[in-house]
Amino acid sequence: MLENNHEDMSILSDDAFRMKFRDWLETTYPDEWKNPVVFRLHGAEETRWLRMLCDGGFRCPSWPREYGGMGLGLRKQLIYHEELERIGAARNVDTGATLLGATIIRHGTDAQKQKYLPEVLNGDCLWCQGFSEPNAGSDLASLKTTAVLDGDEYVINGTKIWTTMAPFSHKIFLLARTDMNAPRPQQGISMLIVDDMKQEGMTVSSITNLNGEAEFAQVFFDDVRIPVTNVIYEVNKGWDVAKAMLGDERIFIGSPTLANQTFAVLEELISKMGKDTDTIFKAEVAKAFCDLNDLRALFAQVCDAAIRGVADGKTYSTIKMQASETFKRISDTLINVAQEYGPSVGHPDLDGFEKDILAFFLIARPSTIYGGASEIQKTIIARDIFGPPAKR
Amino acid sequence: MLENNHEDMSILSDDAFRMKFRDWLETTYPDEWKNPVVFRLHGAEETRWLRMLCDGGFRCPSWPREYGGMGLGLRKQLIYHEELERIGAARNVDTGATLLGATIIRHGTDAQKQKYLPEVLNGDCLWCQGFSEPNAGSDLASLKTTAVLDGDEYVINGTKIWTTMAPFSHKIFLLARTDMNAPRPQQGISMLIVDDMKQEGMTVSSITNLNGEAEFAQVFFDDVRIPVTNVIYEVNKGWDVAKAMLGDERIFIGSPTLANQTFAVLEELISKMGKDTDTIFKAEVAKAFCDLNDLRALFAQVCDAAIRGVADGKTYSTIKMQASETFKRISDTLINVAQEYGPSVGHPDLDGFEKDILAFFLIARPSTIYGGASEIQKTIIARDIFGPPAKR
Amino acid sequence: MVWRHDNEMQRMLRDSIEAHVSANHSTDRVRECREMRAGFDPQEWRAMADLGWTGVLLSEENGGTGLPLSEALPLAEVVGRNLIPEPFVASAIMAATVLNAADNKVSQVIAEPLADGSRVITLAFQEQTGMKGATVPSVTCKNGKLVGNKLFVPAWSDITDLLVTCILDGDLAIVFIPGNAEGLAASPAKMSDGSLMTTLEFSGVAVEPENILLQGQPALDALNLAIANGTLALCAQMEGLATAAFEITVDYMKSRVQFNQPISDFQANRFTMVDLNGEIELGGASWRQALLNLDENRFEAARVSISAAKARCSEMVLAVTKASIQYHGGIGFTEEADIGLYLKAALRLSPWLGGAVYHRMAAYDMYREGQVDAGK
Amino acid sequence: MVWRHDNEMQRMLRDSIEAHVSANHSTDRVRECREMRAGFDPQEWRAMADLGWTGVLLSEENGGTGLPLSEALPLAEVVGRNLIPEPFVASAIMAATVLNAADNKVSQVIAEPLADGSRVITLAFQEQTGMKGATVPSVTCKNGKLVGNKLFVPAWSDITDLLVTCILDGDLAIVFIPGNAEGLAASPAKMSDGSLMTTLEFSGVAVEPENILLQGQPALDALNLAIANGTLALCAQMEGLATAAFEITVDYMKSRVQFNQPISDFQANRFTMVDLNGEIELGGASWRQALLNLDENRFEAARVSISAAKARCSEMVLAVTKASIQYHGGIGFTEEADIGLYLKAALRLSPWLGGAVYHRMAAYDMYREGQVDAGK
Repeated sequence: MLENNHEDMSILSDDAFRMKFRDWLETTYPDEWKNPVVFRLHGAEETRWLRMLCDGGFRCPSWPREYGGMGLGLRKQLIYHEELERIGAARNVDTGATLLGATIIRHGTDAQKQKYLPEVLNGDCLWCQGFSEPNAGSDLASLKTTAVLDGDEYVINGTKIWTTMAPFSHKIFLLARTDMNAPRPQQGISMLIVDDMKQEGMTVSSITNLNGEAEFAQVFFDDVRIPVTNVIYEVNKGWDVAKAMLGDERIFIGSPTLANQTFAVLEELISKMGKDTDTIFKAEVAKAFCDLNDLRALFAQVCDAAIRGVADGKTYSTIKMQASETFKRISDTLINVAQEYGPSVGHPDLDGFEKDILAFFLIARPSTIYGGASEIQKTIIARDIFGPPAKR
Repeated sequence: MLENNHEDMSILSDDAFRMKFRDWLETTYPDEWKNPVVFRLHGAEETRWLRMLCDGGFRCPSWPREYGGMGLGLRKQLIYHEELERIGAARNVDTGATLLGATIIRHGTDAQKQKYLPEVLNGDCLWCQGFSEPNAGSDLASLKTTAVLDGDEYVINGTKIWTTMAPFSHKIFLLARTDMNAPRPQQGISMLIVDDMKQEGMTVSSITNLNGEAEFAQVFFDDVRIPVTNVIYEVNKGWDVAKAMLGDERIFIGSPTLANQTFAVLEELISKMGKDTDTIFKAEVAKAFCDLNDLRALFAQVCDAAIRGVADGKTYSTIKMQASETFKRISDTLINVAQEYGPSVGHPDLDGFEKDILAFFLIARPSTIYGGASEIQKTIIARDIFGPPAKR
Repeated sequence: MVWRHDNEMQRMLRDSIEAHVSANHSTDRVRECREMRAGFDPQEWRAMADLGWTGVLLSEENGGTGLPLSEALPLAEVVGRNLIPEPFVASAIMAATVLNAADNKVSQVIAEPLADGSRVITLAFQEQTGMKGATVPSVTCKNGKLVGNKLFVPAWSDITDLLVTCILDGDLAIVFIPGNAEGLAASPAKMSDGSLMTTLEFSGVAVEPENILLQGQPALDALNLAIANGTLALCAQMEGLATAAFEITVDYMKSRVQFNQPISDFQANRFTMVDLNGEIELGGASWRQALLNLDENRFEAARVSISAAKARCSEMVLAVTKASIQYHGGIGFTEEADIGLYLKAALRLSPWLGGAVYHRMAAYDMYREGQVDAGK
Repeated sequence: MVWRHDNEMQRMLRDSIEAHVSANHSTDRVRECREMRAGFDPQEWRAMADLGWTGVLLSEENGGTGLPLSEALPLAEVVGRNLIPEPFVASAIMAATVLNAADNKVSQVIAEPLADGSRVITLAFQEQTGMKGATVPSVTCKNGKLVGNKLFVPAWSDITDLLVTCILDGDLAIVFIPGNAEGLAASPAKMSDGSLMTTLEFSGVAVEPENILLQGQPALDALNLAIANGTLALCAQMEGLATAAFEITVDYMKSRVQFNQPISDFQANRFTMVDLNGEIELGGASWRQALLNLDENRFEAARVSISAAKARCSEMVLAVTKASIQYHGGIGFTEEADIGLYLKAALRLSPWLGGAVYHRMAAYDMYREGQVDAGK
């Protein structure tokens, strides 16, 4: 029932696969979503796109074919992402495939696989992830949401925040405390599924971000009841499951895609402003160019290492931090080079230039906060370099 | 006997004083010491210079006239330093006047004043300061040198390091632990005088620095005996005395003099290299120029505050840190702009350019280490901003 | 910044302002103003006028109090600190400086509604990005008709009138143009802080002879002084803004607990904030030194140090507000958090009257020109 | 850097080198060499030759092993890591690249003493500061006489011979000149690492016809390739140097106790070192990518990425060694501490073959030229 009936592309040569996906994208990818000023697909748009991928046989590149995925190795997954970037595809979060699906495949029961994977594959069901809480951001283990067993149900109370795409999602998986007496904060946490974002006790309160978008939300759980079968893996082992989510694919958060896009806009801007021959501004762009060049080199080499299976936590932390810091820096350069045009809402009043540079700048801000803030990445890397600091 | 018999210059107008000192310097200051490639006067040179000042009535600007000083307020002291900078005077450390003398005046006995002040005034006696130890650098309070009472003598054992000008000094004052059982490390420390750097048990071992100079030394104390009358202020109160040394005059360590000199060399260099019209290098110099401009502005305003008596510890720390970091940054720029000429020993092989830029660069290195490392200054400022961090 | 202090007049002014601001202003009002067409509230402009803000620099003949710039700058600091959206610097500093220089019957007629807050006056002089004082305008006034475009004009609104630089008989001139003049087309663009930056197109706007306020060297001097005063006031405004953002962030960091300690206890965070504090101190020192040079008529030095100050303050205000967002974590990226208002205001102020990259080079170029001149 | 790995050949080479180095090399030797006239030890040069270092790139006809550049670069890393003062990059990489391109009887005669370590060959091509590949030399070869000056020539010594770029019959040429040639005056200047950087003055030095190694396009190609190879090898050397300085500093920080804890426990120190580690990673990634471009004959991309790599590595090696001094505290400023040797070597290597400011702009300029070309 789950099996992928499309061609097995894992056996193609890398180049053949690349050309196949490229051809498909070039004939299929909607023009209106190319080189997006809107950064991410939401809701119905995302569903439409996932279904297109599914119909084309290009859905869920990392999932095994037996679960309906493409069964691609990391190298082909990278090619897949490169081609999406090449066509200028809009990003979509796809939490259902990359996080929930991968976890269910690894840790889920057969029933969970049967129930959840098909609707992720065809795009019918969009998921969001409930990890962060108002007082548990970088320090995730201090989360306070509880799930108390009552018969064959868990009753969830608490709140999650920064839940990306929550306003557009059908289901949520979350971490909640199921053992309040565990000796360490990482213990006694379970990973749970709520099957309906609209079920009784659930409230989703949109949060508007600095760029005026309402992509994330605070989610409130007020005596929300779920069956015990909605625990992923074992009770009180949610922390381990969450850590295991950070597989090879976390490399994609270190991808230079956003930095690439921002640099392309920077080049267009400086040219439209007629400043591309002004040495002093060109020097700023040259710095951004070299930053990007080196980030891309590092990413390519870390990918090689990941494919060889030798990338370690320090390496992933390094590339994540470098990618987000570089994205941020290049967006800073964009604003600096734009001078008086920088703060324009929408786009600057410059003939033939329609990029929203302010949005690039604003959207870059949280890139060093989400997905493990730069401070957290540095802590991880420092531990690798020096060992842990002494307890005092 | 100590009274200054020269004209009382504290009652002159600021401008009159400035012109008086300027005239004296212009007729008196030795050409061979101007705009020094050698940075500081040592030993006999220093004695010669101090005696010249003394004979001219320009010795010890901050000391009260009753002790033979000039009795100048801070504003005139600043003018005094500005004029020295203007003529391109070589620096001299003058520990005897600025640290030992000021301390003796504040805390010394009459006998100590009679004994030590005159020979500092006329330059006969050069002093060095023994605070740092090999394992007590930024963490001065952890010092281990001991002084044990034996009859009416203290017996000193231990070692001091980074003792500036020790190889050229006649006497040393130092901090040593006189109470080994004090509850806090800051307690049980006394400030002591050793009257002869060559006396029995004393060993001075020169340390050559990265620039090839031997200005500082490690000093070893092996059963060095001193009379109990050589304690400054009270026994076990050395920490308080040392802290009190950091009076208004500590503002001079935040002076932009070294940054100024380095910038002048930078401008000469870029012009000699014919790069002063090359925008990309000029941009580096422009950055250094603005850094210096702002440092000078800050220094001037902090001096005003100090004169008004409202400069606090945070302000002194800020100006010290900014001055040393700016000096260092401008010396970095010097090396960058010099390109292939940067690493030349002595001076680059450039027609008519005789500045030792490598020495500027190397000498700038420890400016963020000595006199309270930048890390220490930041800790002080952070405490002012946030309060102390919680004890864990 | 205990170690800096106001003089008597500055302290009086600051106290009166702060009393008014704490009673009448809030970040709620900042948000409301962002939604208004002009990005500020004409009512509040009039209230500020009643307190003497709009006439602070205007000479007594022009209906103002004629205070020197140094006394007026605490106002700019308060404007920055509280994100006050009314166009204080553009109108009460820059336009007022020109009006003072004009010093004739017409300037009094123009100045009066500025002093009483019924109108906003703004100076339209810029025609390209970046700037280093007065440049030769391409806008011309021929046969009594104004033709050409101005860019980046601030403070555009229904109650705004204009002072426009142009070439008249081969000379620089500054002319008065009512905001509703025939032949004037305005294309306002909304900025991150809700204010407008406007492109003005003059296609044969009639210039009455009595509306030619200044011409030749006096016009050039007035324009240069207006830019100098405006740049310094903008620096003061940015220092105020950065200081407030810094304080808000310090408070947040002391309250935000992660890993069982306030994030203000983490040394790396502390040191970064110390560095930013140093930038604020340098920015504050830099514009004050420039002000002193201007006050004491050291014009060459003033030009250099104003550019240096603008470079530092422009960079500093962005550095502080960007770090403030980072230290606020996710909260900092929400529309709801006040700290974002500071970032968006900083984005608007930082490049206005020339950004850091530009002014740093300009400062050094002018310094070198001065040296070369002196060396002749 | 566990996640990077050598191929078989690289590992073999690296192991053999490291065995030799740990047996024969030390910072004591580095100090001794600094006092020597040439800044390196001809004896050791010969020993390195015996191990195949000097001939690593030289073709088999030229008496070498003819390994590709990628296989030779672990050597450059080890040279950097251990501060080996012998002129590996200048001679065994750059001069060897030219000799391989020449590929004729004379080149074999010249290459042989390089391969056996009895002579050092160096390429004299630079005539000004900063560089972006080959430039038209002002040195000329007319009627068999070489006239003009070369600047910043590395590896000068009693056993050094020269490959000199010049204009011959309107074309670029590379000619061989023995170090003891008549009419050749050398003005060597001592550098911070003890090495020499030499100005050469050719006043009518005789050029035998058979010593004209390359002329026209082949000369230009060889020169460009020599500079490209040399720049990449220099990057590898700087990465090695920075990595060693970083590790020494990490060890010191773990052992140095202040305020009752090792200074490696202070978060601000940790984070700064993490940033520097990131710079090393970026530098390492950048030159490896450039090498890949060169290996795969993507010359346009290679030119760009070599400049980017040189910019990053030049800046990185200084940043790392400067911070290393700071974290060593007073010790770091003593002549006695080894860490100073790393700083002084970094000072020498960073600007050689063009510094960061220069190469960053060059990278972007070349990228844009390529884009414009592609756009035609």
